[in-house]
Amino acid sequence: MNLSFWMPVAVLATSLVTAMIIFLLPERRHTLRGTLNLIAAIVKIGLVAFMIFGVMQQQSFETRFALLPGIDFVLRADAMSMLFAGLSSVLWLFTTIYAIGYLEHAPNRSRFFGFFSLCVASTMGIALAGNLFTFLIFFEMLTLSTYPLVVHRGTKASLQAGRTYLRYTLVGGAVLLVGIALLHSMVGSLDFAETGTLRDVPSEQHGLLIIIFILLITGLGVKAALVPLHGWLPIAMVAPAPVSALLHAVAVVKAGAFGIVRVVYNVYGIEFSAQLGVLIPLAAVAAVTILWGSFQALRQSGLKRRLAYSTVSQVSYIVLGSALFGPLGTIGGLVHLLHQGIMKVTLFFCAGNYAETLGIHKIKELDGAGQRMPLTSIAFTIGALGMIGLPPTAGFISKWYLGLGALDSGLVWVLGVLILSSLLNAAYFLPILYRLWFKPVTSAWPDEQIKAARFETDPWLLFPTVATAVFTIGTGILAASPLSPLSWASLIAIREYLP
Amino acid sequence: MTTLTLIPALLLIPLVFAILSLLVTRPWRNAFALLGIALQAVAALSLSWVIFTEGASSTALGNWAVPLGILLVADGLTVTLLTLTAFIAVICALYAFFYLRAYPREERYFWPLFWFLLAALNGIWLADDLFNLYVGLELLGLAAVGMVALQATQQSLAAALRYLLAALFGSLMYLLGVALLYGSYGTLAMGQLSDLMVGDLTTQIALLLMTLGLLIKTACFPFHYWLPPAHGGALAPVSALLSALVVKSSFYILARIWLDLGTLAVPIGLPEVLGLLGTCAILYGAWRAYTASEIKMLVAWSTVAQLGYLLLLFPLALNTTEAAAHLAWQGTLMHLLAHGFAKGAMFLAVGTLVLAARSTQLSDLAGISRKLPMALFAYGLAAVSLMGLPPSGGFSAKWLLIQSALHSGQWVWIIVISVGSLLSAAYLFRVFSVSFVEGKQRELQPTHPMLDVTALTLALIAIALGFFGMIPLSLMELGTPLPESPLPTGGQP
Amino acid sequence: MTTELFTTELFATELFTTELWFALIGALIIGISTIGFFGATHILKRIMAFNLMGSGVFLIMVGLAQHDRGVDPVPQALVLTGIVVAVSATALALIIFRRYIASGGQSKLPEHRS
Amino acid sequence: MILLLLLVPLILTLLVRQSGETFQRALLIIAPLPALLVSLVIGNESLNISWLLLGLHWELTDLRRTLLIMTSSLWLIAGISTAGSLSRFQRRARYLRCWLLTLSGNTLLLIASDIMSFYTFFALMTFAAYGLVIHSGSNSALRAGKIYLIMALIGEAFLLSGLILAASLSAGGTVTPLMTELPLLLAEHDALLISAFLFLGFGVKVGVAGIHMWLPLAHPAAPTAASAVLSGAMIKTGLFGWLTVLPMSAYEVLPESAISFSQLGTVAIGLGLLGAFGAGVLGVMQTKAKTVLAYSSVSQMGLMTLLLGVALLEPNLWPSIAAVIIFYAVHHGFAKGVLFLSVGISHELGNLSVRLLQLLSALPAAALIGAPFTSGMMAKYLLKENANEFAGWLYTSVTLSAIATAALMARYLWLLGQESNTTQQSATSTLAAFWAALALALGGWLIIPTTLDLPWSILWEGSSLWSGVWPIALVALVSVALLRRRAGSPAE
Repeated sequence: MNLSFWMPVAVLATSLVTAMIIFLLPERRHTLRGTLNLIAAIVKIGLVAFMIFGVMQQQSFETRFALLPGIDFVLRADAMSMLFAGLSSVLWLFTTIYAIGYLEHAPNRSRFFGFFSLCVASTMGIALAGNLFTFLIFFEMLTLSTYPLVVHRGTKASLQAGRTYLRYTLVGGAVLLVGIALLHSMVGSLDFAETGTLRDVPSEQHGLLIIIFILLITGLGVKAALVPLHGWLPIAMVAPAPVSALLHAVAVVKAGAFGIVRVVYNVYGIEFSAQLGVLIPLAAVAAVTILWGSFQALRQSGLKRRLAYSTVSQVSYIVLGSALFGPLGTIGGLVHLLHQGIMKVTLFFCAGNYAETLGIHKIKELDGAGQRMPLTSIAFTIGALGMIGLPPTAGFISKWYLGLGALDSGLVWVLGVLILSSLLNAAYFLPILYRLWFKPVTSAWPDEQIKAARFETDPWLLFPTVATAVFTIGTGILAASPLSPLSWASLIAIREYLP
Repeated sequence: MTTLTLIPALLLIPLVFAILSLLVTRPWRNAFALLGIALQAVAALSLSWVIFTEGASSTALGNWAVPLGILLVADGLTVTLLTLTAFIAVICALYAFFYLRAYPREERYFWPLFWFLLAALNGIWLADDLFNLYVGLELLGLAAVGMVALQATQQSLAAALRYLLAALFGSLMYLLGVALLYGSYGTLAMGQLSDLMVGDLTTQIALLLMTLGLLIKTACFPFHYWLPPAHGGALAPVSALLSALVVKSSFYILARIWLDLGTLAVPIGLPEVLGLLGTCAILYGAWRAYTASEIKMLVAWSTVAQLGYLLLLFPLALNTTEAAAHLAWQGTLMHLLAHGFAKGAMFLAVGTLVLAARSTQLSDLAGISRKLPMALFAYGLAAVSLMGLPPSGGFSAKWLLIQSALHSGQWVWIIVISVGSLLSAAYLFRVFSVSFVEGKQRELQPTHPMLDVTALTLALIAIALGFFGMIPLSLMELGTPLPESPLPTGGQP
Repeated sequence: MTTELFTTELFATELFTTELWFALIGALIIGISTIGFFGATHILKRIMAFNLMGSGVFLIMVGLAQHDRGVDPVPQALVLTGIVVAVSATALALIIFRRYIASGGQSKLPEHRS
Repeated sequence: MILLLLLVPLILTLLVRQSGETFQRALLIIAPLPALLVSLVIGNESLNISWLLLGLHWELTDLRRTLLIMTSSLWLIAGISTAGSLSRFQRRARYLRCWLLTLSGNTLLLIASDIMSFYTFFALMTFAAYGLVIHSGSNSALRAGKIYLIMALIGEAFLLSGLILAASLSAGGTVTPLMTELPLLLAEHDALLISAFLFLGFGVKVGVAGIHMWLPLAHPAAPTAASAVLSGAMIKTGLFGWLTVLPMSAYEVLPESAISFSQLGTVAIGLGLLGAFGAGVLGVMQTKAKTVLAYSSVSQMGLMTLLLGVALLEPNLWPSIAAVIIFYAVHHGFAKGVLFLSVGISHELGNLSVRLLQLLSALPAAALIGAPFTSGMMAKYLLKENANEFAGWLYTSVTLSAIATAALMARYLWLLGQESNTTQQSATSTLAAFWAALALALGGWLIIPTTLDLPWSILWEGSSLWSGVWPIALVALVSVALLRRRAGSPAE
């Protein structure tokens, strides 16, 4: 039981143990709960960093034990899992800090932070899962641990949102389970392999493989908010800001997209999926989602709902990237997995700041907010420019590689979709920036809770927002440096293709 | 302590304690019961350890020969079920210590009935001949009816009567089947019967009658009417024991009859009919649970629904390939275990909630997640296993059943299982959405923390089954009825 | 003399052996009592129907089991146990019924009440 | 590493504070200095940092230097003039931040030669300029800003798709090519569609006919100093984009590829002509001096598009045309800068008489038309020389365009008189900026280093003198006739 066995378990344990302890903590022990959360997050970043460093040195970390006859529970740290694990652990630290600040006087925080840590554990599990079965286990655990967060406020609307959320995700989970069961009965072991495992399936079973592919993608598509299955995402906006930041930027939506990436690359293998001809329809679905999401975002008047629909469209970039046959498309998809996370977290933090400090929920109430809350508005501007895909933010890098990948794989219309969606993003983000910076303050703030003392709002809320904004710019500017997510994604992409 | 002494000990301990606990006066009762539980647990675990190391063994009581004497067999399957019973009994007893403080009058008669129930269960698991099973069933039935009628309120007495009449009718049908079998084969020992059994008309009739009787006692779909009031109305530890163990024993006998003895005599269409009954149970139970307004009735109807899954064993295991049958058998056993632990945990957790809120109405439980987080967390974990969501034992069971359905190419059961788990999610999450409601608060009575701890331990075992499913499955392999029985290799590839 | 001749010959042909008669009569009793058990709504009637059905089953058990191997002790033992169980079950049913009436319930189960 | 100095204005934007007018004035003046110093002092320098953006590569070549000198000096002059009238601005901090961001975008753009940094600064300049356009906050300014932004976005979309398509042509696409390598790529793959995208992408910024609508709206809406820079310097970035990206520069290597770009060439010539003359006609009918100037910019840029078309069609003409375009751009920049500033001063005449202002601004106007002894004459001569080599009718059309410009200038001068009001006193620094701009416009072209060997002889050659004078004489006659008729009828 050397280090390589216990390291993945340790990463999971940091949040599982914290969750258990926090559940037991009485409500009034705020400081202890906060410090416990922060320590857990920092320890997790340390462990993940150590593993990333290890993976660079081709060291293998794997936990494997038999779960059922013929089924193993596998946690493995390969390059792809470290990409997602890295993103989650870093963004988690910021979301935790933000949540501590956000829920300053809110009731039942023990329950909130307990499920919050459970969510981390399941996201880490999804990242580290070594085969489809373990992935499914943590995928469903994620649903269960995010439901209480969605209904945390206990109002009628949040309960309705929770019910819709469950209806979508549980049905998705059932479809996924049937898909995986079919695949297991056909192929046996479901371990992820660098270039996919299904190449040597006899050709007469390819029809069934396509059906299984559709089942898997539908199951995962619910969480990845592909168009017909995204209904839960805008409704779940009723949850508190750290939860919507968590749901839409780091955990749930990313889990779905990451799952699709895993299925396409590590189960089917990109060459085999291209041979099966499933990539083009997948790209089509992703393209439809991108455009549809952007159109819907245009029509929203609520700030968070507009961000939600923007997430629906942005996540499909990742799916689009994985559907483009060629290393460039892969790099684009993978790197967007990170970039979208960072940018979307920034935007949601800003939305949360506006709501918490000035009580702004509607876009038209944002007039002149740039004056009153300059730092948050600058962060929002950086995030928005990132979403539009303007350099030097990280968004440009992923759009650049997705464009190149589209041309490399011969789907020129995909470039058209990318450009059109950038224009649409501009169409629904620039008016907000216009209101922030160029409009004078018309009426009093709807509900100004936090007065502008030394900082424009509570430092707990401000620091993560600014930090993630700096991250967005940083990953953009330092894109070509060896440590950047771009180089890590290219490292993965090269391995995904047959030599 | 060889198996020779251990196996009868498992029967003797509960019987002795049953009688003595009647005599013990009030202050000593808890200590005495604790001693009994400890002994019982030690005996069960040591037997399972012995079986695990040395393999299956059996002892003849008073070593009389089989046709007349009673043979007690302890193979892998029996030991797994014994350990299940021991675990649940120990935890329900611990729960009962603190729960019955609020019910002094019931406490006096709870313990003797508890021990009789335990004796009957151990008797059924260990028995290897049909008539001994009949005796076990009867003892179990009477003890269970006694427990249901403990509170002596009008509803509980009506429920007890209804349960008793149904149980008696069922056992008589079973006895009739036994009589016919004895008439045509001259022996009742399972081992000999399975070799002699031939598929003629009388055997089929006998087996059908026994199936009818056992279906009534397992409260399967058309005959489920007595279960919800009985399990819903009873005290929390009682309903936990009933739902987790009692209904399972008659199913266990049904499974052994068909898979062990009557594999040759399976009339065409029976497995499919049983499968259909199971599906109807899942759907009807889920619908009634979804519309139940009382939380205990919701959980009781959930038992009716979950029992439907057990019936899926027959279409998956009879006249299908070897691999499919084996997977189905493993799946069913895993479901038996997981449902036992999860339903036990859920009834205990719900019992705490009802005790604290002083009302069984679901709407009165608004916002309890703030006051009773641990009880709700236990309920949550149990719900996860019942819904068959990973990482729980329920999920492994669902996975095995789906695999077996895939191997035997019967698609319909996959759909049934998936839809069933979604429906169970629908009604189980009702409690959650109520518990998260902020706003009006009923003031809650303080409850003993041990109530939560026991419920949580059972729930955690149900979840742990998901991770350590291999242990019971490998334990079960030792001398299971299935592998060596000559399965017809007909049916789909 | 003629009567038992009459009875034995007529009924002693291969077709109607004594065991078959026991089985037939037993089956008849079970049939009647099942109808009674489910037809009746009064609980007392249902308990008595159960007793009748029990004796029918015991009749079959004794009748069928008289194998040509001569006297067979096993069915005797089974029937004895069966009778003991039936008696104790009826006792329990009656007590619960009495408590049920005492606690205000009518003589019918709630769902049978019109 | 010196080139990093150009990042100074970007850093200065962070220092802008709400209060401290003097500090803000200082910022306005200091900001363009580093760019000016670098362009004047530093030789051909290049800077590449592999780990920044997607491999940062900046370089300063002769072509870029001349444009950088013109741009930074124009920004300096505009900065001085804004500093003068700063006290009358509301929301000074926001205006100043937009000013500095546009300035840094404009200057850094000229030295950036890797795709990502070029696109970054191009986008930065475009979006920051929006702040300048809508600064006055009036409805017409907001409407102008909206149209400006929408057309800019469409331009950016074309540009981005063009760049991605071009970059994908390079081997395997894993290594992102430099801007300067694109022409070769385009030429090798005969990528007509991609060049068309790039042409349109930069065309929006240049104000090519058909996609110029934002220009006559945005320039007048902005404060005068800002519109001077908008018209003078920022339009030229479009030209610069064309010169670096379009495949003409690869013709020496692959002359035969010119055929595939001939359609684009003809379209460019057509648009150029349409722009030159159409803008002239529309410009004359305008009622505001700054709109007339905007239309004159559109018409001048029409000429540039014309020249570009010629370069696309004739491979061997390219080296001279490139230099001519740059020279013409510089000449137009300075002249247009002065004219805009004079409009600014006309609103705050104070003791300066209207007639004197009209006379003074007539000089750069004449330069624009191509009057003798001015940069205009030299620029026009070079332009006609190239046009003549291509086709006879082109030569005549270019000369005719001089009339259009002259008409516009006359209209402008007349409007200048109308709009002048003598109530306010313009600050000394705005006047100083005007004089400096005037000096630059008239003499600047002599000192600015260009790769061309200017044919000094034409200055006193009869035919070129006459070709410079007759358009002015003709328009002067027409406008005098018009004035007398207007003075005669009492409708005034």
